[in-house]
Amino acid sequence: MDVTVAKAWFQRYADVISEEKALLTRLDSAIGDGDHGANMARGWKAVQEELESFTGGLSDAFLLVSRTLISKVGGASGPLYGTVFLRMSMALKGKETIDETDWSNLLQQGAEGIAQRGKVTGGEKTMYDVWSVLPQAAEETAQQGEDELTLVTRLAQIAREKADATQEMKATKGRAAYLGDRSIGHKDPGAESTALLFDALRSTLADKGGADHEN
Amino acid sequence: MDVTVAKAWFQRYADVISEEKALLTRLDSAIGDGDHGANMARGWKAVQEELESFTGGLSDAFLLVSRTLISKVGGASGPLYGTVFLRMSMALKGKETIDETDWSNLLQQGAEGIAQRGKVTGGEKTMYDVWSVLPQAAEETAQQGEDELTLVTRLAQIAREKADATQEMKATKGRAAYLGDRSIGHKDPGAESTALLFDALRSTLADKGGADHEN
Amino acid sequence: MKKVMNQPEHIVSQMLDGMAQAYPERLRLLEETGVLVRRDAPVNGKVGLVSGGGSGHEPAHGGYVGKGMLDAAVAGEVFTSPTPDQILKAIQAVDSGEGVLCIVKNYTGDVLNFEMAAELAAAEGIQVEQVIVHDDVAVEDSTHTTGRRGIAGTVLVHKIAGAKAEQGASLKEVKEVVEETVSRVRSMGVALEPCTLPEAGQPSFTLGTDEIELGIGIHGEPGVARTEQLPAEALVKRLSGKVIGDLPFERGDRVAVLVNGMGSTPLMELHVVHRELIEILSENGLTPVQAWVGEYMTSLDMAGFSITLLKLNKELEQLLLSESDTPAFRV
Amino acid sequence: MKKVMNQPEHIVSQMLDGMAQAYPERLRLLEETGVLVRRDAPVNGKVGLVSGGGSGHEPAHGGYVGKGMLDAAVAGEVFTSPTPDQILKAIQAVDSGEGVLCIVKNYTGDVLNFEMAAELAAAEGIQVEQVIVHDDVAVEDSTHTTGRRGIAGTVLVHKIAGAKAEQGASLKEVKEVVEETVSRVRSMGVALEPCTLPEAGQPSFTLGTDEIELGIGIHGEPGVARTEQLPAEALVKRLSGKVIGDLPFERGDRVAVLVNGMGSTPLMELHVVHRELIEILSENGLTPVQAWVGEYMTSLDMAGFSITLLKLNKELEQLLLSESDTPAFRV
Ligand SMILES: Nc1ncnc2c1ncn2[C@@H]1O[C@H](COP(=O)(O)OP(=O)(O)O)[C@@H](O)[C@H]1O
Ligand SMILES: Nc1ncnc2c1ncn2[C@@H]1O[C@H](COP(=O)(O)OP(=O)(O)O)[C@@H](O)[C@H]1O
Ligand SMILES: [Mg+2]
Ligand SMILES: [Mg+2]
Ligand SMILES: [Mg+2]
Ligand SMILES: [Mg+2]
Repeated sequence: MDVTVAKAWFQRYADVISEEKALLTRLDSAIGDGDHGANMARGWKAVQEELESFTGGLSDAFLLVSRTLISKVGGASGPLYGTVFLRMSMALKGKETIDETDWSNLLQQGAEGIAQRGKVTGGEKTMYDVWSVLPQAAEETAQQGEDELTLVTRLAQIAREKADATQEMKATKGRAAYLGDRSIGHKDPGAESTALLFDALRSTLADKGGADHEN
Repeated sequence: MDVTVAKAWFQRYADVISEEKALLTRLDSAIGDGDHGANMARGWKAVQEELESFTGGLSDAFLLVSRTLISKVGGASGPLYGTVFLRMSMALKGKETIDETDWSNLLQQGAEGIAQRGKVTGGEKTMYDVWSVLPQAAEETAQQGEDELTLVTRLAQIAREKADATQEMKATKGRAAYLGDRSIGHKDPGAESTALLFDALRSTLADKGGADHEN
Repeated sequence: MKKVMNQPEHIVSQMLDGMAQAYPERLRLLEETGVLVRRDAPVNGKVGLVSGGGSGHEPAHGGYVGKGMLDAAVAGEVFTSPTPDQILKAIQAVDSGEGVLCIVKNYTGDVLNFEMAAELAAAEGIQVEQVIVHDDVAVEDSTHTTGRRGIAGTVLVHKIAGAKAEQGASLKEVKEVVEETVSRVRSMGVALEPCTLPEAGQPSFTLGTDEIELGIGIHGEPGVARTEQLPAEALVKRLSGKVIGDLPFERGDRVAVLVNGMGSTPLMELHVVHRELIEILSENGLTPVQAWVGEYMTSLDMAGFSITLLKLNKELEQLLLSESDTPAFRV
Repeated sequence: MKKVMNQPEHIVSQMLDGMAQAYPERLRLLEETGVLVRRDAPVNGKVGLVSGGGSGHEPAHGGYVGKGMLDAAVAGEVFTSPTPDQILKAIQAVDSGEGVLCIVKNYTGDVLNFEMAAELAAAEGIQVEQVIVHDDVAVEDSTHTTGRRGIAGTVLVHKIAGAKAEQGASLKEVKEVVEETVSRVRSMGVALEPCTLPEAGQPSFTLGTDEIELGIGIHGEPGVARTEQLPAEALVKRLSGKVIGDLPFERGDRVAVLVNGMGSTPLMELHVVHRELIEILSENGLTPVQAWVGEYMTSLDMAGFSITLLKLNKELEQLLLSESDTPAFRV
C-alpha cells in the first residue's frame, strides 16, 4: 500500500458508507440509537472532501482521516475510529509504502488504540471483536508468504465473519450494553462498518491489481 | 305530561345519551371538538342522580334539569340546553300537568331561549334548526285535535328529519363554522342530541300509554 | 391511544391536583371547582383577572396564574368551556372590591358560560367586565359568523393585562389596554398530526402521511385547508404571510413574537420555526423585541405549532416586559 | 414522519440559530461550532461549567446556559456526542483562569469525546475536570459494563454546579459538590411511543398499540423491559419504586423532584404523574421540597416521561433553590 492506494481505499470506503448508510442506521436502531449510519456518512464525506486537495504522504493520509473523523463524527465511533487512524498514522511515519509484512503491526496499533480508548476487550460485541483478530491473521498470512492482495482478501473475509459473529453476542460495552440479553440476535453496527472498511480495502487492491496487469 | 312523565322522560333520555355518547362524539369530532358526547353524558348522568331524591313539581323538575346542565355540561351546549329548560320551567310555573294544547308555547319558550343565548337563527346548522320548527308543528297538530302522544310522535319525527337535514347545511355558528364549506356533509351534533331528546319523549309517552291501557 | 392517566374522567381534576402541588407557594386550588387562584388572592387594591377555558391546553391557563398575570384560571373538562358556577367561584375568589376582568377566548361555549357567570356575579354586586380575544387569522372575520377564534395570542393578552392590573390601574383602564392589545395581536397555527381526547380514545381527525392542516384551532377542530407537507421555510412563510398581511402590521413596527408548540412538536423544531420567522420579520421591516418559543397554548398531544405577532406601542412594550412570576411565564 | 424542518442535515444548526435569536441577552452562539455560551462568558473569577451531548434533548443543554447554571453547552448532531473540537472551543470560551468543569452524561461517546477534549485543553494549559452523571436506575450498575446512563437528573446537577460556581468556589470545591450530587440523584423513564430521528425518518423502535417500554434511555435506545400499558398510578409506582428502592433514600429525607416529559407527552399527563408521585413519596416518608414538572431532557418526539429524585442535604437544598436565570430553568 502506498499513498495512492490509501487514498483510493478511503475514497472507496466513503462511497460504500454513503451507500450502506441505511444498513448501519438500521443496525444501530435495533440495539443503539440509530445514528451510526449518519455519523459515518458525515465523517467519511468530510474525508472525501479533504482528500481532494490532499498532497501529502502515506502517514499524512492516515492522519487526515483521523483528524477528520475526530472532528466530524462524534458519538462513540468518532473517537474510536479517530484513534485507530491516529495510531496507524504514527506507525506509518517515514514510510512511503508498506507490504504484506507490515500489515500485522499496523493493525496491531489500530486495535490497541480501540482497546485503550474504549476500555474494551474481545467478546463485548463491539467493533473491537473485528479489529482484535486481524493482527494475528495478517501475521500468519504473511508468514505463509502470501502477497498483499491475498492477505487483504483474507482480512476482509475474517472481518466479515467476525462482524457477523457479533450477532450472537451479548453486548457489555457501548450503548447496546443497556439492552443486556436483548442485544443478542442483532449484529453490532461498528463491527459491520469495520467489515465494510476491509472489504473496501480488498476491492481497492483488487482493482489496482487489475489495473496493474492492464498496464 | 305531568311530573312523573317528565321525570321518566329525563331518565330515559339520560340512558339514551349514555348509549349514544359515541355517536355524538363522532359527529362532534367531524366538525367540532369531539366533546359533545362526553358533555351531554356528564350532564345527564348528573340529572339522573339529582332526580333520585327529587320530590318537587313539574316546573321544578325542569328547573332541576336546567341548573344541573348549566353547572355540569360547560361548552356551548351547557348554557344552551340550560337556557331551554330554564325557560320551559318558567312557562310551567304553577302547572301540575299540561296537555297537547300547551306544547307549542312550551317549545316556543325553549326555542327563543336558544335564539337569544346563541344569537342564532335558522339555517346556521345548529340545534336551533330543530328547535325552531317544533312550536309551529305542535300548534298545527294540536289544532287538528290530535292527542298528546300523537303530537309528540309528530314532534319526534320532525326533529329527526330536521336533525338529519343539518347534514347538508353550511355552519355559520358554533365551532363547526370554522370549517366553512367543509362542514357540509356532516350532521350537527347538537341537532342530533335534540332529535334524541324528542324521541325519548315519544317513547316515554308511548310506554305510559301502554301502561295506562294495561291498568 | 396511549396516555398517562388513570380513569379519563379524572384526568382534569388529577392534573389540577398535581399542578397545585407543584407550585404550592404560587397557587391554590379551590376545592371541587377546577379553579386555580393566586395564593394571595384577592390582592388588595388590584383588579382581579380571570381566564380559563377547556382543559387540554396546558400550561394554559393555570400556568399563567401569579404575580403580574392572572389571579385565577378556570379549567373546564377537556376541550369544554368551564361552567358558569366554576367561573363565578373564580370571580368571587379574586375580587378585592376593585372589580374583575374576564379574558375570554372567542368560542361560543366560553363566551356563553362567562357571560352567564358575569350575570350571576353582577347579581351579587361584583363589577365584572369581559374582553374577548380573537387572534386567529385563519378564520374569516365577519359579523355574521362566530368570528375569529382566540388562540395562543391570548397568553400575551394575559401578560399585558396582568402588568397593567399590577400597577393599580382601574377596571376600566385595564379593560382598555386589554382591548388595545386584542386589536393588535394576530396568530395562525398548523397541525401535523391530530390530537386525541382522553375520553374519546380516537384522534379527532386524520391526516395522510404527507398531509398537514393549516389554520387549525386549539380544540383539535379541523383547520381551514389541507396541503402536502412543506419545509419549515415555506410553511412559516405561509403562516406568517397571513399573520403579517392582516390588518395592523407596518414596516418599522416593533413586535412581540410567540412560537407556540401544539403539544408534541419538539422544541428543536420550534426553534427552527423561530429562525425562519425572524428572517421573514426582517424582510418585512418588523423588529422582534422579545420572543417566546415553547409550549404555551397546547392542544393535548397534537403535533404542530402556531405563530403569534403582537404589534407593540410604548405602553404595551413596557407592560409586556415588566416582571411576572407564574409557573409557565416569567419575565 | 412529519417534522418541521428544512434539510435534516441542517436541523441542529438551524435550531441553534433560532435559540440564540430567542435569547439574545442571555446567549451567544460560537460561529460554526454548535456551542452556546453565556453572553458574558468567561465570567471573571468563576469556574467555567460546560455540558453538552447529542442534540434532540431540548431544552437540554442550551436552555441551561446562563447565570447560576452552565457557561456553555455543546450540541452534537442528533443523538450524537459532540466532537472534541467542539468541546474544546466551549472550554476555551468559558475559562476565566479558574478552570473548567465538564459535566458529562455517562455514554461511551460523550465520555470519549469529552476526555479527548480535556486532553487537548490541558495541553493548552487550561485546568479541566470532569464529572460523569449516571442516574438511570434502569441500567444494571456493574464495573464490568458501561454502567448507568446519565439522564434527566443531569439537569439538577447542572443547577447545583452552577449555584456553587456562582458563589466563587474553586474548581475542586465545585467538583466535590457535583460528585456529591451525582451520588444522590436517581432517575428512571418510560416510553409510550418511540422517537424518530430527522435523518433516519423511521421510528427508532416499534411498540404495540398496548405496549410501553420501561427504563428507556434518552437516545431512543430500547429500554429494559416491555409491558402492557398501565394506569398512571401503577406506572408511577413501578418507576418510583425502582428509584426510591435504590441506594440513597430513607424515611425523613428531603428530596427534589423532577418529572420530565420525553417530548410529546402533554403537560397535563405530567401533572397527573406528579400527583401520583407526591402520594408515593409521602407513603415513603420522603418530603418533596421543590418540584419541576415539564420538559427538561427530551428525546425528540418520544412519548413518555422520567422521574428523578435527588436526596438533599442542607447545602444541596440551598444551592438548588438559589437564583438561576437561564432560558429553560429559572429559580
Ligand atoms: N467502549 C467501546 N469500545 C469499542 N467500541 C465501541 C465502544 N462503544 C461503542 N463502540 C462501537 O461504536 C459503535 C456505535 O457507534 P455510533 O453509533 O456511531 O456511536 P454512539 O453509540 O455514540 O451512538 C458500536 O456499534 C460499537 O461497535
Ligand atoms: N350559537 C349557537 N346557537 C345554537 N346552537 C349552538 C351554537 N353554538 C353551538 N351550538 C350547538 O352546540 C353544539 C355543540 O355542543 P358541544 O360540543 O357540547 O359544545 P362545544 O361546541 O363548546 O364543544 C353544536 O352542535 C350546536 O348544535
Ligand atoms: Mg449510535
Ligand atoms: Mg364540542
Ligand atoms: Mg368543546
Ligand atoms: Mg449516538
